[in-house]
Amino acid sequence: MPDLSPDAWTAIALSFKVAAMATLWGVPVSTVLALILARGRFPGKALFDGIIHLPLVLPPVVTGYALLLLLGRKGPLGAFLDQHFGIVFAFRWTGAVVAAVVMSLPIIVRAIRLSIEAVDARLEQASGTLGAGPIATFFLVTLPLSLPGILVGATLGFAKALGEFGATITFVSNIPGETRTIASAIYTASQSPEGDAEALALSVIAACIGLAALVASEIIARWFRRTSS
Amino acid sequence: MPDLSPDAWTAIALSFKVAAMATLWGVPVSTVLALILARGRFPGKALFDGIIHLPLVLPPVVTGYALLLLLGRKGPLGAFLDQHFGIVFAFRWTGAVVAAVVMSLPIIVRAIRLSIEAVDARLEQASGTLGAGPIATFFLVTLPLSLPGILVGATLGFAKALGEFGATITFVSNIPGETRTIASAIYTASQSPEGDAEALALSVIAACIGLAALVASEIIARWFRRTSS
Amino acid sequence: ADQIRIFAAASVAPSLQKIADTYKTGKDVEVQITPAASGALAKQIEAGAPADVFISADLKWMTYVVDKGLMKDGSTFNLLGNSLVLVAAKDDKVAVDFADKASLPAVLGEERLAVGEAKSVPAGAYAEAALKSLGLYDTVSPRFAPAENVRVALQMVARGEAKLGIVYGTDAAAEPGVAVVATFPETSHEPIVYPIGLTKDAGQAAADFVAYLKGPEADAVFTAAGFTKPAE
Amino acid sequence: MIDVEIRQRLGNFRLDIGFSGGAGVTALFGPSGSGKSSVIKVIAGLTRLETGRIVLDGTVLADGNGRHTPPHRRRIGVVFQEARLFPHLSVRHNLRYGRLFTPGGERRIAEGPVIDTLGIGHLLDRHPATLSGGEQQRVAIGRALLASPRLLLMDEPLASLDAARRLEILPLIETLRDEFAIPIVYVSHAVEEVARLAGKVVVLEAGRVAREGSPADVFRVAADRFEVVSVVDGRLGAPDGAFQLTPVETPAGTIWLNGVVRPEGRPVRVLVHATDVALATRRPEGVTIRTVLAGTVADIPDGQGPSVTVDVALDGGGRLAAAVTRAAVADLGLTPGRPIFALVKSVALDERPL
Amino acid sequence: MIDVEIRQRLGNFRLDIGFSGGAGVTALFGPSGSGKSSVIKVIAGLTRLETGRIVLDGTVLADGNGRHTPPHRRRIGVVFQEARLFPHLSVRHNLRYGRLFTPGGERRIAEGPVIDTLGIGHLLDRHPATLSGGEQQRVAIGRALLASPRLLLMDEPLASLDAARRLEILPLIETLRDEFAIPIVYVSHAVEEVARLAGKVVVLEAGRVAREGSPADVFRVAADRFEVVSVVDGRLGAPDGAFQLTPVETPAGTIWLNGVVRPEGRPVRVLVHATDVALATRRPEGVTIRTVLAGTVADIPDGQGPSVTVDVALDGGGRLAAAVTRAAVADLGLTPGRPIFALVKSVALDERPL
Ligand SMILES: Nc1ncnc2c1ncn2[C@@H]1O[C@H](COP(=O)(O)OP(=O)(O)OP(=O)(O)O)[C@@H](O)[C@H]1O
Ligand SMILES: Nc1ncnc2c1ncn2[C@@H]1O[C@H](COP(=O)(O)OP(=O)(O)OP(=O)(O)O)[C@@H](O)[C@H]1O
Ligand code: MOO
Ligand SMILES: [Mg+2]
Ligand SMILES: [Mg+2]
Repeated sequence: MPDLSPDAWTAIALSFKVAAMATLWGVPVSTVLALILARGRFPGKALFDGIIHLPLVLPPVVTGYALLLLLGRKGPLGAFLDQHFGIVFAFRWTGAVVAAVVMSLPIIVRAIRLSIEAVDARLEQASGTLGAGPIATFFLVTLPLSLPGILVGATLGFAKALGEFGATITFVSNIPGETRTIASAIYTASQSPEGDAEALALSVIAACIGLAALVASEIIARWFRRTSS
Repeated sequence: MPDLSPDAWTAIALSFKVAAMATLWGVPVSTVLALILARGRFPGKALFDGIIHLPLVLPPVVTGYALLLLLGRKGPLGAFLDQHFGIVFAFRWTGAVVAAVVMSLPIIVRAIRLSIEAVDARLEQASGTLGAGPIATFFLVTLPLSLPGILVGATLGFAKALGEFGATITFVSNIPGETRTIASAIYTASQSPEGDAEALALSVIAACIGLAALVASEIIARWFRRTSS
Repeated sequence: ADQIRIFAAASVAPSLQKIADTYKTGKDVEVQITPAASGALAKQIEAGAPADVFISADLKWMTYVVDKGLMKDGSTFNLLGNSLVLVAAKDDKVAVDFADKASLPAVLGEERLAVGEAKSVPAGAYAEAALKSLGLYDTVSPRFAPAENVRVALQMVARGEAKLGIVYGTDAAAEPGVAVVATFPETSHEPIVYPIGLTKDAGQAAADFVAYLKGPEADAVFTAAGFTKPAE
Repeated sequence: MIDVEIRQRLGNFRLDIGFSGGAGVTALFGPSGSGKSSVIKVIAGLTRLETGRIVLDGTVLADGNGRHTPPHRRRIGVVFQEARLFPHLSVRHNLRYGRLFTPGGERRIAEGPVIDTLGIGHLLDRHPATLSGGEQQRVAIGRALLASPRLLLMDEPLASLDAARRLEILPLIETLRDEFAIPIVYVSHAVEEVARLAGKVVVLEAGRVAREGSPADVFRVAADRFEVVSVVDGRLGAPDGAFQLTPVETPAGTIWLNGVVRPEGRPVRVLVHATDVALATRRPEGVTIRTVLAGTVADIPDGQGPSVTVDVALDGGGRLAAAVTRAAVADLGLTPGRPIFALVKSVALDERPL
Repeated sequence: MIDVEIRQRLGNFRLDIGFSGGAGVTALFGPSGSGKSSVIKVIAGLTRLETGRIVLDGTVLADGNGRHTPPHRRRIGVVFQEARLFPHLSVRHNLRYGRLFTPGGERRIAEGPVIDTLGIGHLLDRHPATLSGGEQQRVAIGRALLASPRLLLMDEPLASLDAARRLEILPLIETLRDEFAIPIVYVSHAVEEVARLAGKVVVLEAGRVAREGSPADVFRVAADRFEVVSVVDGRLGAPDGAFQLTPVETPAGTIWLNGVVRPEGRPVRVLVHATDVALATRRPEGVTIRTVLAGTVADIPDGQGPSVTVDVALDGGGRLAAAVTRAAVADLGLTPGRPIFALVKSVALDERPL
């Protein structure tokens, strides 16, 4: 292990927490959105789909600004959440989670939607004839059979949350211990020539965490494939 | 249409070109990588998979910096390509394409891989018994049946190429007419107090292009689903 | 413990951190430095960010927050100055004379000139102004390679991707891979200043720290990093 | 009671069908592509009805005007032509799937006997992907049954099974029909199965009902002589324990069933393939054929082919079809009205009467 | 010539099988789950052989030691138990798929006749998803044939088809076997199909070869009396045009075939179900049964059940199995060595001889 500053370790721990939470929130939300997009038919669906994809199309900084304007303490939604639920995202690590979720949403939603659409509709029909309603069928048939996509979505979401920088630093800034993730720490370190080593070390650590997540997801996927064949 | 500077129009046109080329290159490359990852068994596969995912895990600037070190004119690969093939990426729009491809690779590869893994292996077996070798089977069975994933990959790749900023500006700079894409233009505009209007206008345009790409992909997907059922 | 929350332009942050580390010892205060682009910090302060002190890398973002009424009246002043220099890779023995209008284009040739992106990187804006006043802008701007931050511009030069670069004196001093080829005349651009100010949230601890930044201990650190005294 | 009336387009194919089925088994019979599976799908609610109506026990499940009870509210079990097992669930969980959604009081069918009869007890922990074709089909049958449906739709459920296995499963279907009183719509290409199980046969051709009626009526006029089957009513006599035969007494004579069937006195139906019947002008002797029924020739249809299906009116009522060559008709000088003996190879009869 | 030797584990199931098939059809017969499809997969190269060897026409395709010709180099056509059509291709392109990879000189089987016989001409522009079960199966048969394989593996190809359709397709398989000389390994549960097509039958039980031999030998001892079939050799006589019958002359007597079959003098095999044979102690008269063969009782196995399969040695050679009741055996006092007449309902014979 390279000799990292305590600050850097804090950033690693924070990144881990943010990425884990972003995955935990991002996956269920994305699953619901993917289901709506895969199966729903309603006016404005294309627009809805487009909005989900926006964070991919726009530079992250813009998404970060949009979040700051909307969810900042003075933003319309931010003020509402603060007053009625006491939820504050601005300049908190929870805001970094929100940024990561929003940024990874298009990727996760697409992966899960792809898997949902690949589920053989005839199995869902069979479920119906056995008395299962749409919701039961979703949880007992569609969802388990979409597991490959959900797993891919989770992996991509986790990885993206580790690497997300532009939207995060713009939305919740780069406050040590609160919102300075690995990505922001790399940026901070790279501001001075003496920081190059630390930036490299942090990059390597981020890569290792990402690789570990990837390997874990492959193991789960293999295990899943084995039990179902 | 908002009253945009000619520079902005140039950036839009360039972004379009870069995104189109990135999709055109990214999709086949990703398809090959996805196939290798889905079907191949070789030592170091996890590492290989991990490297493809790196651009997601690392902040974009780091990826851009790595590209600069590797593919810059003085970089080992960049120098080689320059000397033997006369291919130069540094400060060229082609470099922006490379940055976009590299950044979107993990997303596209995962989408396509998901679809390839969802192809019923029994159909590939049937193809074999009809005399088709692995390559013919891939092109005649696996690939067409993976079309949903390829389409999703192409859409995500195109969208990501529109929004990619950090790696691009770091690798190939932000030269008007050559490497200044919409994303760079939006970013730069947003960094000056007077630039908000232009940033917003450009964002809207980027969003519209993204939405159009999305709608186009949905139409293709629907058409494809119809012919195969 | 009192907490002093400083939103600082990224380029100032490393020196600031060193000063804060010294300042803290023996005192019951915490100094929290949040580095980012000046523009992002300004908008975050506007959005209610937890900041006591704002150090901007240029005047316009300080003006922005002052105009929005976010700063304590009369608390802002220019803390630091900087010089603008032309750099080349360390081993690249070149010489440029700004007095000779043909000199810079000749040295540059078909190569690239790394600069900060004028709109987003203050060093880029100064470079643009300086070249204009020297009458060189129209000839060399087509060869610009605008970078998103000065560190990247420096790397482009150090790695030989760009022949020359225009950066701050502080950056040139810190990067061993480059050497200063020429320094832009102070008259060729607006004075380079780093304004500092206290936000409306700031307490006495923050004010004390800002006062300390003007003192000799801080000055030693800033000078070592290559910062100059600000023009008034 | 199920009332079916379907007018529907599927691409170029038009379905225009109406029939009703009572308690017991209603068989859908017809060549490949005649629309049998399509009818099943409409009844189950998997295809939306365009025009017509589906009425089950007096409840309208679908009409052409927007009424459409979703499949999961119909409680209609389906055994699909392809097994359609859930690949992510073990055989056990596939079998128990329907139970989850069956109200407690309606769970009438017990797991043990069904699993035993289907011979799938050793497969419970396996996943569908590793099962053989016939094993999958058997699990699919079990899955549908264990949901205790109000109506059961079976689309060629026994097609991929061997004869022995089929003979084991048929009684299970009979049990559902008789003991549990579940009405069944049964698609099959096998005349024996249909004749044995069904109270009513609906023959489809190119999306329309070509013929409809009791198996006896429908199969007496089947185009293919192998499909002609007669049904003879009788009453069980006292079994002959030594030789393991059981007599069925009919006014026209005794039919001998293979095996011991009880109880004595029970009314039964006996299936006779026309191709298993020979005709004789006098009572034969010294022949292994034990079942001889007396009657008169009722009808000899004209025809061109080598064989002809002679319609015999049995003494005391009932009809029996006999497939014989036209050459033999000429040889024996058979004409309507002539008394005749029908020889039935008893060993070709089925052991389990309806 | 195909030589098969397979020792393989599939989960708990053990396959330990050896057989060889010559020209013509080799039938794999056996109950559900006995390993038929698994054997097909190993021969096709879709499952890697663990131990044993697969030799086709003298070429070793696989042995347990790493030799494994990949499926696409084997040129072995497969009709799978499930149709496995390519969902993204029209029926036409499914059918033509194999042609792409068949060397020009090897494209021996013409499209037109195959499409006509299978009755799929009207489906060519459709996609598989909209086809009925039987339609899919027919397209799958066509797809495999049109690749002009060196060996054809068929896994219950006719299971989901109606009797009429089946009778139309069987001659196509016979043509492949006879005119194109393609050896075929044929899995089926239908005794008639197997008996009619196969030169050799391999009966599998629980992963092992239980019996093996000609259909005549194998089915003479089948466990289920409905599966017992005898094969009698003879020579075609002059057809009786008026009654559309054709005599087959055998030393033991004349067998009458339904329909006109030519040319006169051709040697043929006739299939006789044991359940279609009755025995008489004297030549019967006044009966519609026209085929009477003379012989002696060769063997009467002991048994417990109601019926018994009596082995009759036909005069002039050949064997014939007759399923009769034990009661009738006692009544007529049948004992080995006793001369006997076998009555065969000619109408139950198949029109198309082997
Ligand atoms: N979407 C469709 N477009 C065109 N034709 C269709 C469509 N769906 C079904 N058909 C046709 O309708 C006919 C009836 O199909 P169905 O599956 O009901 O037949 P089936 O009687 O079950 O036949 P099988 O015994 O072969 O399973 C078939 O000829 C089929 O090709
Ligand atoms: N991977 C596996 N794990 C465990 N058992 C297996 C596996 N694959 C096959 N089997 C078992 O091997 C046996 C033979 O299967 P196979 O598909 O060859 O049967 P089959 O003779 O074709 O039967 P059917 O007539 O029902 O299609 C079955 O009992 C099946 O459950
Ligand atoms: O914008 Mo990304 O592809 O989620 O790094
Ligand atoms: Mg069907
Ligand atoms: Mg099988």
